[in-house]
Amino acid sequence: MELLEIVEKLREAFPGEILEWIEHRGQMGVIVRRDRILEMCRFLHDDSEIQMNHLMDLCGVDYGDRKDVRFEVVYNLYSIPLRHMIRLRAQVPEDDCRIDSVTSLWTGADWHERETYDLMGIVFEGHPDLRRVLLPETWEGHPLRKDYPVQGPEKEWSGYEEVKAVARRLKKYDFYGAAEWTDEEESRARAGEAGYVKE
Amino acid sequence: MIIQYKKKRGWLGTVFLVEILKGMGLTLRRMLSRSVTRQYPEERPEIRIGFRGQHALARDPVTGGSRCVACMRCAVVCPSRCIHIEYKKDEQTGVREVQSYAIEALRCIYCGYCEEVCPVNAVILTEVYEYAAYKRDAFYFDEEQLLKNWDRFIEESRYDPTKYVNPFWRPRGIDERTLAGPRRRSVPDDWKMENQWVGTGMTKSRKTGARCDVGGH
Amino acid sequence: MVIEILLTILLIVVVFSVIMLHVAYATYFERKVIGHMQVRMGPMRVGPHGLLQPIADGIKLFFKEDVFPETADKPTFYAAPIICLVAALTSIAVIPFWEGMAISDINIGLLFILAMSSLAGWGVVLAGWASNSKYAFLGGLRASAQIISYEIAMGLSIVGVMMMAGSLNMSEIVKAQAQSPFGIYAIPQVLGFFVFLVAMLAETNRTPFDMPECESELVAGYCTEYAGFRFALFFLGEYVGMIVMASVGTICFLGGWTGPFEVPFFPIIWFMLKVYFLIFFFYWVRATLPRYRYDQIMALGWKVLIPLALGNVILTGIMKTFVWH
Amino acid sequence: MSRNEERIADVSGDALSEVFEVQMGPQHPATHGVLKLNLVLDGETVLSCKPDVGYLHRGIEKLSENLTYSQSMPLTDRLDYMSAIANNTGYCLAVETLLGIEAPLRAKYLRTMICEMSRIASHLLWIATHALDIGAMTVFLYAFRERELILEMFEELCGARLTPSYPRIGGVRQDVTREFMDRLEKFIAEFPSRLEEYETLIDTNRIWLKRTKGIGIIPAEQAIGLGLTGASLRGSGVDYDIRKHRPYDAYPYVDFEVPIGISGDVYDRYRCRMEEFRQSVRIIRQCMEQLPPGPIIADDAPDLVMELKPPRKVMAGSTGPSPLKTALIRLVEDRQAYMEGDVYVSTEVPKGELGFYFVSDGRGMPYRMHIRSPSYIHIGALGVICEGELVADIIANIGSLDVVLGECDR
Repeated sequence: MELLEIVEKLREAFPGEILEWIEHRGQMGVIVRRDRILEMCRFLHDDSEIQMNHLMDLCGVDYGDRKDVRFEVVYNLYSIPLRHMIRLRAQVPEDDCRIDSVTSLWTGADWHERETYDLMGIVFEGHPDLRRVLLPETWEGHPLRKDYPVQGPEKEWSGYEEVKAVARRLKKYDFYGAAEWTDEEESRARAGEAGYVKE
Repeated sequence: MIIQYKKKRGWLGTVFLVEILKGMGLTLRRMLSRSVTRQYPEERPEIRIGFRGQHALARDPVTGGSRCVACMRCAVVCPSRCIHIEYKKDEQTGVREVQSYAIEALRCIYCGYCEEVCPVNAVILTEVYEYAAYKRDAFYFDEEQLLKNWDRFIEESRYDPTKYVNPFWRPRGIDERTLAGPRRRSVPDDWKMENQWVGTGMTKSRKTGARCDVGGH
Repeated sequence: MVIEILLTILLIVVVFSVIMLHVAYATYFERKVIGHMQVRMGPMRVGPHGLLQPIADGIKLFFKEDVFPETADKPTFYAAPIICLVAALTSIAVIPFWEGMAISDINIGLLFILAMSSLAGWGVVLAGWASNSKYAFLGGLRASAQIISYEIAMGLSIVGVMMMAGSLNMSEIVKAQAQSPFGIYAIPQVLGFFVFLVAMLAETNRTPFDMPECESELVAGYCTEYAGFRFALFFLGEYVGMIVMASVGTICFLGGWTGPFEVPFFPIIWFMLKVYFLIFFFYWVRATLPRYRYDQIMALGWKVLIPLALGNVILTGIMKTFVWH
Repeated sequence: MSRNEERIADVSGDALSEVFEVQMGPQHPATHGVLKLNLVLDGETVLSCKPDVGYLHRGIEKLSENLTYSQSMPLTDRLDYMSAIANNTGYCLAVETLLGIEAPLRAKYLRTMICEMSRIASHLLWIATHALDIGAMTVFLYAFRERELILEMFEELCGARLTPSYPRIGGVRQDVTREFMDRLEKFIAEFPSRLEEYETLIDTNRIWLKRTKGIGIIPAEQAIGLGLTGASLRGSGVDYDIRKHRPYDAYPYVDFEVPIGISGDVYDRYRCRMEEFRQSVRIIRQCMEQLPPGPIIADDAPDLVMELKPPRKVMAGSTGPSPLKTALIRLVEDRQAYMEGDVYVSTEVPKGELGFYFVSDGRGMPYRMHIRSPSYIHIGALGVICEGELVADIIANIGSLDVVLGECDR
């Protein structure tokens, strides 16, 4: 099926949802509203003439200077039996940074969406297990946003206190040089012990 | 193409453990054959020309210093930004003079971009691969150390420093004009595009090119 | 009386040191054999062709820090490796290396060895339990199940030999083998020998039955938490166990110290050759075969080996009654 | 009810069973790097398996937003370090598509040839570790014997063994030498007999069959849904190979077949990869025969020191080019060097489908680069596959999916 025909079909099925379509280097990118993205994906997935059964890629893009639609969630879809690909670009505004999850269509979208949430901070509604995946649970911020600096001020890792408290408790093994701590450090570790160490 | 399974073993094979005995036969045969490992410190690996090892600045036989002209191309192209150059510009002539040239070897990812873009064949990744040290400071190569590295490379490899051409300075098979730079060494003959290896399936017959003899290797 | 006791102690000391030397060089032998099977050289650095490697290993292990997990059960944790090693070493006492040369040539030698190898399993189970670590625990559980099942298979596989020899005394078994073809029981008892070989691998936790330590799943199984000296005890126990099993195989199936001709001044030579051949077999199998899964080992033991061994017993009985009597 | 569900129901209905948790990894001999699996076990049965990744996250996507297109290329070596050249090629193809450049024919053939070599190198490491995990130790060293030959050839070709950075945007770095081609010819003549050695040791071995047949079955529909690609998908019987579906480089000119599995278990995935070895040898042989004369880099390929056009607008908070760079910016007036727009280009690397999604704002740096790495998706699928199987099967499954954590964590 020709790429333009797919866009045409999509436009017929979802009038008013499609904002623009761009063909670049032989690839079709369709910019859509985010509200009915799940239905749109289901349409593309189930339609017998389109059959986009392979979600190649799902990622977020941060257009830092566009406040109204700062983010885009990009779905690269491919049909293994019919061999055509199309790209959906769903616009997500900054102040309401959420979009429907497509895990019900492609199980593999699970980890794609977790990654996008982790690095870009876009919330996928209906996702079964939306946790951070590449970064630690305690990480602050979403690094792939444009306002997240490549290099920032050096700062102590928040879990360090906990490690030191454990080291303090296991002083006889002295992994962290705890035997040579100053009084102040010791008292801090003691204070931390009650709060940090879970027995 | 649907994959083919190997033939299912029969009851005789099952009873007499044929496939296991075959495997054991193979390991026994291999035990009696020569081993392929290299006893490293005694047996040295053969390092091929163009290996990306320790950094050096080529020593100019005329001046005794480096050939660097502080064009900054290497510092700009470096993906890990490990090359630090300071220079002073002469206001009248516009000639730059290198004040300091330093490479942080621990940040380097050995991509070889710096030597590839150098217009005067100054910076080079040599074939020296043993340069462990006890202190991190030892891997901050300043200009003097880089020149020493070059001396070590020349001494260990016994190349003729006046004839040596690194394949990264002048990649094989690339058109001469795409790599303009008046002070670059010319390419050895069989690195030229006309002497490239061509498959037998093509109409053009295979050309024979003499092996490039670089220095006294 | 006193002199007798002193002589026995001297004999024990001599045998102990010789066995320990053999154990040390069994590790060297293993690394060399497997190395060459894998087209590499094995140890080459310590001494000419790495000949001093076992000694270097020993020194390293004995001087390493003794790490003790905080939550482990202390007395059991300390006892487990000692049980393993002692059980394996005690078995040596009843093995006749050549005619009349055994520390104690008791009448129930075979039974004693089977008992002792079960005891070694106890050490492994205790180690897994005492470590209070999940991998070690899994390893210990696997070990208990595996060693118990294969104990049965091994016992049954030797029953045929006992029936043919009419004795449990090791020396008697060797002497009884003179009547069979080539002076070995491996030919009339081929089925038993096969079951014995497989059970021998399983009993000493060697590949493809190294479930209790299985490094790709359980890191190091029951000895995950052990380090230094205590690990070395397990290690020694395992290799002494291999030597014991190889000796039992040699005595029961390969004719013990007898050979095609007599070797003057060094009668132990045939025994050693046969034992080393079986040890080489251990290594050879390790270099060739992948590892079974835990439940598959159980299935193999209960569904294949035990019926086979039972069949062998029945067959031997029939043959003994009607053909060989 | 599927087989796995049955097993779970089997054990969870047992009143005497006691569930316990095991954290397998990140330091574990069989997790191929720093993969951590949070397992809930009942005895030896896996009730749930939750992979935890990110221990090797280096932020390559963020880094590349501050590097020029050619500077990011050596970073892609560090994705799947088992087959670095395949990643480089995928990256270069994506940038070429974005910039509208086409590599010359000779460069295409060279890339195809070297990519297939790296496929062999990567698969060798796969068979080595897969067999080692299942306990066949010797295959590991036999495979490394051959891998060493390939790495030595890479060293001859471009001076590095593991991280070659050989392709360039618009071509390749340097031409092949006569010695290289002679060695390669010798290698591909000998390699099939070496493959048979591995197969003698494991292929029909009853223990190997027991450990792999019927383990980790992924039905075709589920495999597509999970997003599996490469041999892991083809083992389930889905004919999806990017080299055939969207041919790139010299793949349209060479003749090869794509092995497809039947039942989708560990053994079928293993057979598929073993067949791919043979197909790779076939492709290399054809490339060597057909290698045309000509230039190895396109005339309009960008220089390594890329000209940076000034950004449309410096984003708030982004660091932008360094002052040093702005000093060196030279405007390209005659040619719109870097198109604005976005492309997604994927290639068939040994592990599966490696895709690069670029958004360009017209500068010499990507505005956004996203790497779709196959290992990441495969590890995501691991939890689904392992549920209800035994602990030992997890190891077989990890091996059969062929994951590498450098690529997963990026």
